[in-house]
Amino acid sequence: MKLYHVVALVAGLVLASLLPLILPKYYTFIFAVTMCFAIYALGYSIILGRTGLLSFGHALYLGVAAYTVAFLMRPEMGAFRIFSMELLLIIAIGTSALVGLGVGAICIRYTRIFFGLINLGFVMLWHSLLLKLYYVTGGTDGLPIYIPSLFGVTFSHEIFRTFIFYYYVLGIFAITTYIMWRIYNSPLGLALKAIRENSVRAEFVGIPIGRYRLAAYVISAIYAGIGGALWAPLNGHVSPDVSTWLTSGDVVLMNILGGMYTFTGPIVGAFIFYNLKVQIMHFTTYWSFILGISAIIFVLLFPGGVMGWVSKVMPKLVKKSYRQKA
Amino acid sequence: MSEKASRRDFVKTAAAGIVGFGLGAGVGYGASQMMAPPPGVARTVTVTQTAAAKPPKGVPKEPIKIGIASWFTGPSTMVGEACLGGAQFAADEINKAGGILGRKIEVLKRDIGTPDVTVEAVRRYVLEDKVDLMAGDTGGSNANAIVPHIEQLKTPFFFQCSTTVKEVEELNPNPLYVFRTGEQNLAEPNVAAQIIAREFPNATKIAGINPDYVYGREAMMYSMMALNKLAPNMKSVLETWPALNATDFSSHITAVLAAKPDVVITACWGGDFVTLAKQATAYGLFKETNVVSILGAMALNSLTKDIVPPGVWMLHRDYYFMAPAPNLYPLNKWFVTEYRKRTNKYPEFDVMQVFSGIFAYKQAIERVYAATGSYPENDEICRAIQNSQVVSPAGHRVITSDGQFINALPYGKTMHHADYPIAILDPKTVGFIQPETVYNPKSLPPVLQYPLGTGMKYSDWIATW
Amino acid sequence: MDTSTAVIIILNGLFYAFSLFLISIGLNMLYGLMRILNIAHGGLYAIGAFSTWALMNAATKAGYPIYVLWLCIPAGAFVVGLIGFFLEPTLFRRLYKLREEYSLLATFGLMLVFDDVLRMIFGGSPLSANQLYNWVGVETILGNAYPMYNFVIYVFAASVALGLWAFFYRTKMGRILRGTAQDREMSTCLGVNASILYTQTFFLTIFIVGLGGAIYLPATSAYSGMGFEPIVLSFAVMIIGGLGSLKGALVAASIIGLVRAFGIALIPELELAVVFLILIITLIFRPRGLFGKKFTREEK
Amino acid sequence: MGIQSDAKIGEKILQTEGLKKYFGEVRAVDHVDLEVSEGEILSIIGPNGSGKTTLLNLISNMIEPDAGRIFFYGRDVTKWPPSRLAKMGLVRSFQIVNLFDGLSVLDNMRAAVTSKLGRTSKPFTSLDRDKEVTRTSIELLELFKLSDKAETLAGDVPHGDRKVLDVALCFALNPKLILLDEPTSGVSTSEKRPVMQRIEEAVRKGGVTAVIVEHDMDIVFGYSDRIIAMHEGKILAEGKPQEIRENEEVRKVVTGGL
Repeated sequence: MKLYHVVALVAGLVLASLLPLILPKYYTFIFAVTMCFAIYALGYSIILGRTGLLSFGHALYLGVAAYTVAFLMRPEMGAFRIFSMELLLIIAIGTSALVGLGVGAICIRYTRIFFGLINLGFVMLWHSLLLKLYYVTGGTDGLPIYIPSLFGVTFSHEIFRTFIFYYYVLGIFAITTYIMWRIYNSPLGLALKAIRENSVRAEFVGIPIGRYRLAAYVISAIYAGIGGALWAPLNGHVSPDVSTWLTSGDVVLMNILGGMYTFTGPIVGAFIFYNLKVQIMHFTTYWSFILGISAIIFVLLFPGGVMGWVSKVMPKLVKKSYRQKA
Repeated sequence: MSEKASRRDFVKTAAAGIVGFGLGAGVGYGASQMMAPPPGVARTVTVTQTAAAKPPKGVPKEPIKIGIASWFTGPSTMVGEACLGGAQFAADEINKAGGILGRKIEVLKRDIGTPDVTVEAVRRYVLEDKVDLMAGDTGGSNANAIVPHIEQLKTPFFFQCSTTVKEVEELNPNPLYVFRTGEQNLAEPNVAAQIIAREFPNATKIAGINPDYVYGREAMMYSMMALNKLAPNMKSVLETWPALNATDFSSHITAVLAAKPDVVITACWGGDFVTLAKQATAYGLFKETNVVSILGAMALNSLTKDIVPPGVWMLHRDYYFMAPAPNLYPLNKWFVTEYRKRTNKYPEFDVMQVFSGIFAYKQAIERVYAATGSYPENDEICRAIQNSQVVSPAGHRVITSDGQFINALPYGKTMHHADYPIAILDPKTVGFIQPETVYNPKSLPPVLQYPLGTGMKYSDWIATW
Repeated sequence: MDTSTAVIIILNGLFYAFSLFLISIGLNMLYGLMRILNIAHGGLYAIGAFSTWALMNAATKAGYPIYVLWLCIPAGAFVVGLIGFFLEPTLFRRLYKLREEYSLLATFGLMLVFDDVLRMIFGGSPLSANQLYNWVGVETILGNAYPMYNFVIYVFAASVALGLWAFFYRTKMGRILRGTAQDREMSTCLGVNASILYTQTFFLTIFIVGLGGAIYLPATSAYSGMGFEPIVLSFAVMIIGGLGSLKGALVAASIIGLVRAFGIALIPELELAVVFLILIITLIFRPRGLFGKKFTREEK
Repeated sequence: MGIQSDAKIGEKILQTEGLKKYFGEVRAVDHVDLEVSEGEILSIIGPNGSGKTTLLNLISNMIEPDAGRIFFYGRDVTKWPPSRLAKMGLVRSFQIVNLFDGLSVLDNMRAAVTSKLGRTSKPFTSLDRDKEVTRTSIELLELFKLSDKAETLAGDVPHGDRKVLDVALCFALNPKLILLDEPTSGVSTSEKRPVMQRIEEAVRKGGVTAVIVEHDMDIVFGYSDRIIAMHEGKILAEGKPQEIRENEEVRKVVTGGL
């Protein structure tokens, strides 16, 4: 990590921790939610931006984690009800990792469109299960999510949503971001890039592409899980439509918008995407129109995404690697 | 029409309504309520006088914000538009009359979708837009999701017809901020059962085509539960569950036809009912058997003659634009005419419900202000709405202590009439199911409670029939 | 269940299947030729339905005779073609060069745009124009009433299938298309002008899907968001049937349609889930689909 | 096969048994029995479509054979995935340059080196801090005269250098046996010899065995210890450069009037 990275990081953290004091309550809440999606998007970028696999079903892991949390909080759990956020987080990570391992093991045998569509298949299967298993999942109702305790302390719903949980999420966001940074700059990170650039050659220089793709997949699943587990109590409710192929499209858009070949891209993308959504939905119901237009514009004009476009070195690299190899 | 005229009309028709509804709507409840003056109207008049003068003191200057949370995208958009239409209509009328204690009303709309999206929409209304009240038809799933949050956010929400048995009995048994201007979803299956029992005494085989989510499933479940009591000889032979917003019902229809039922119950609504009805006509469902539509009426303005044949039994929740009969109940006549002027549509029950909900809100504020002389907080307003009454185009409404607007439920058999582009209910068949046979007694004011036992689960209550 | 019902159920299954076939065959060709998974296909299907509704509505208001309404169907498809006429040079031609993720995303965006634009124009309420549906009328088949209009659709879909078969196996362009679907380099080997080929295929596919939307309108209804479910199921069809396989698309569509129809009749509980189960199982045991070709190392 | 034969194979670094690959009617490789002994430079020549490249593809398991087996140091590696072969020391270069175009030349090299050192699976250690990897990569780039382009993207460097890099990647894996598919094709005539010299140097120094498919006969006769001439998927002739040069058949079908 170079000096300006450190400076930027510290400055960012300080600014972020000041936000709740200056922002109106609602926006503290919004930013907390945004960070959850940022974690989700960052995790997704390792499978899309790094390994070059487009999954159209990662909302599956968001849903798995969110429902895990909801399920553990159900009154039906009786004595086993869990309200400790830390514990919930760990269990949610566990479940999403397990599901990721199982589903991933099947999915990584494919690339390109097939990879995207088999993921789509899984997320839709999960979705229709959520709808059908009414007594476990609450069907279309979904499940309510109660206020968890943070390090054993329970807060009122207002303090929780519009103040304290923001810092909790911020902390986890910082940690997960740092971990991902390490991964990106590790030999594994390079190997994954190599696989993205040329899987055949990667295999011929001795990189077992299958195992590494699976690794990347599971990592992304875990990040999605963390995002989902944090988002659930913020929103206070979870319903089957967290996990559809359409919601899976959102995270792809976040990555493209921000720039999927840059590290900060997905995070920036998540911030732009979600806040744009919140603002636009404020004055028009034609949100998906604007979303669609911007998707097209970005694909055609800024394939590098915001960050790819902003940074000086990247655009070349990005331009190189998004073109279809003849 | 000019401001003055409209105001006078509204007052006159409303006043006339009190006489009218007795004959026309015939909502059955105690004479005590009959005697009570129609507060809505009385207040309208007083405001009319004060409106011109300076606004009363202690009243905030800024307008009252009403947030409509319903579908403005997707196949159910018509529902959101109906709710918005009703709110806009009420707002315009009230603003013309000088607003609520001089506060003008401003209507916001926000799209909802799935439960979690809806929760967010509601929270945003309160936290960011600082709305004073919310209203909207959200569907059962969303209602179940947001009800706890509404109580947390301490802002009144007027549901139209979205409140499931689960919500009433488990999620929010003692609501303060939640109001149900329409009846609880549990009422309709019950009504359907009563209609079937009454109109098809000889039927034995019942089938269902219901949307595959909590509402559809509850609808079928409680219909059969009630039927088992009213007509034990009737059995459910086949229950099909098309997905919500399905486009192709042919397989479901065929399956049902194969079961040769005497009566088919369907709770499909909105666009679903339109598609279903069209395909049902083609597959001869309406010819082969009798259809009872629990919620098809929601798509009122889409039910053209080529889609809905004569002879389909339809429930209209708590309001049908021809019942209470406009000629007998001028308020309704005025309501329908005005609404058609505004939108060129016939008012669906959602329109009427939002409309009357807002008037109940207005009236509560004015009553508290008149009593205390200070502008009421949300909780005071809500308490004032509970156990009050309001005059609505559908007749006189009693509001229970748990925020339920008590209605008689109109139903009838469709017919085609030259004057109407849509299939209407045959006046000769229109009837009302009385509240005391519809609601969970717990939600009825004492005079209507039957049996007198309270705190009884709906299913238990049916079991007592 | 008795045979007569079974027959009706099979017919219904096909009714549903053909709509998927008409969409997925276009997806299949586009992907086979230019490696674009055109999600916006669902939107084009919707546009076909809506524009046909608008035309029929106008025609009925103007009191034109019934055969004019029949003309509305190809006219509706023509509108879709017109839209393609503007989109192909402005958007799709640029996508050919991009990687799949990007083209996929662009078409996804386009799908969202289509859906909202339709809502802006036609509003949210479902629109139905069933003059033709009623005109064709109802006959009894083995004692059950059945809408004859469905047979119009069967005939139409069958003729499309036949036409495409002739096109694929009897014309040069068709052979090239099949070839390229199997092996991208082939088109260049045969020294065909790719861009012209692309444009022609593009129009062919969107015209088919437009016709699909148009011809199904009288039997169903047009409403905002109608494009999403069929497009997802068409993905399933495309994968199950195998890329670049006409037969595959037809068979897979029929499987899904029939499984669904019988599922509803026999086990009403399961409906959508089964489709995706079939998709996943197919991909696990036969990645290339029923009639697709084997992957090369590059594709793995 | 019996024990003795196993032992016999041991002396050979690579051996194929009845290797066969048909593409429809085309007999690309038709029951080829090939033996490569340690430390030699073996060239495979033949007209286009004689199955040279297919043979390499089969040995490196780029494609699966219809029949036949491949032994590497006496072990049956017919079904081994390329990554495992690479770890074992059987590596190849590609006729059509095959690089990580989006990565810098250095990163191309580092990818190979980390893989060689078995460190690619390390998720948290910093690659830049790994001195060994960087040093080795730089050294290799210097050996192949690419160090000045280390920072540019592999996709942007001139074709000659790309070809060299392609070969260099193989040496980064310090292989036992290296299969070079037309290492000098597309390299400017002036560059050809330097490239081959680097390869020969590497082979002689590092005790590597090389199997080279090449069209340029000067190169072939200049650098090979042994030559195999292929025709229609079969081995036509085999021997020292001199013998091959004088072989009538070969002259007819392969080298032309040389």
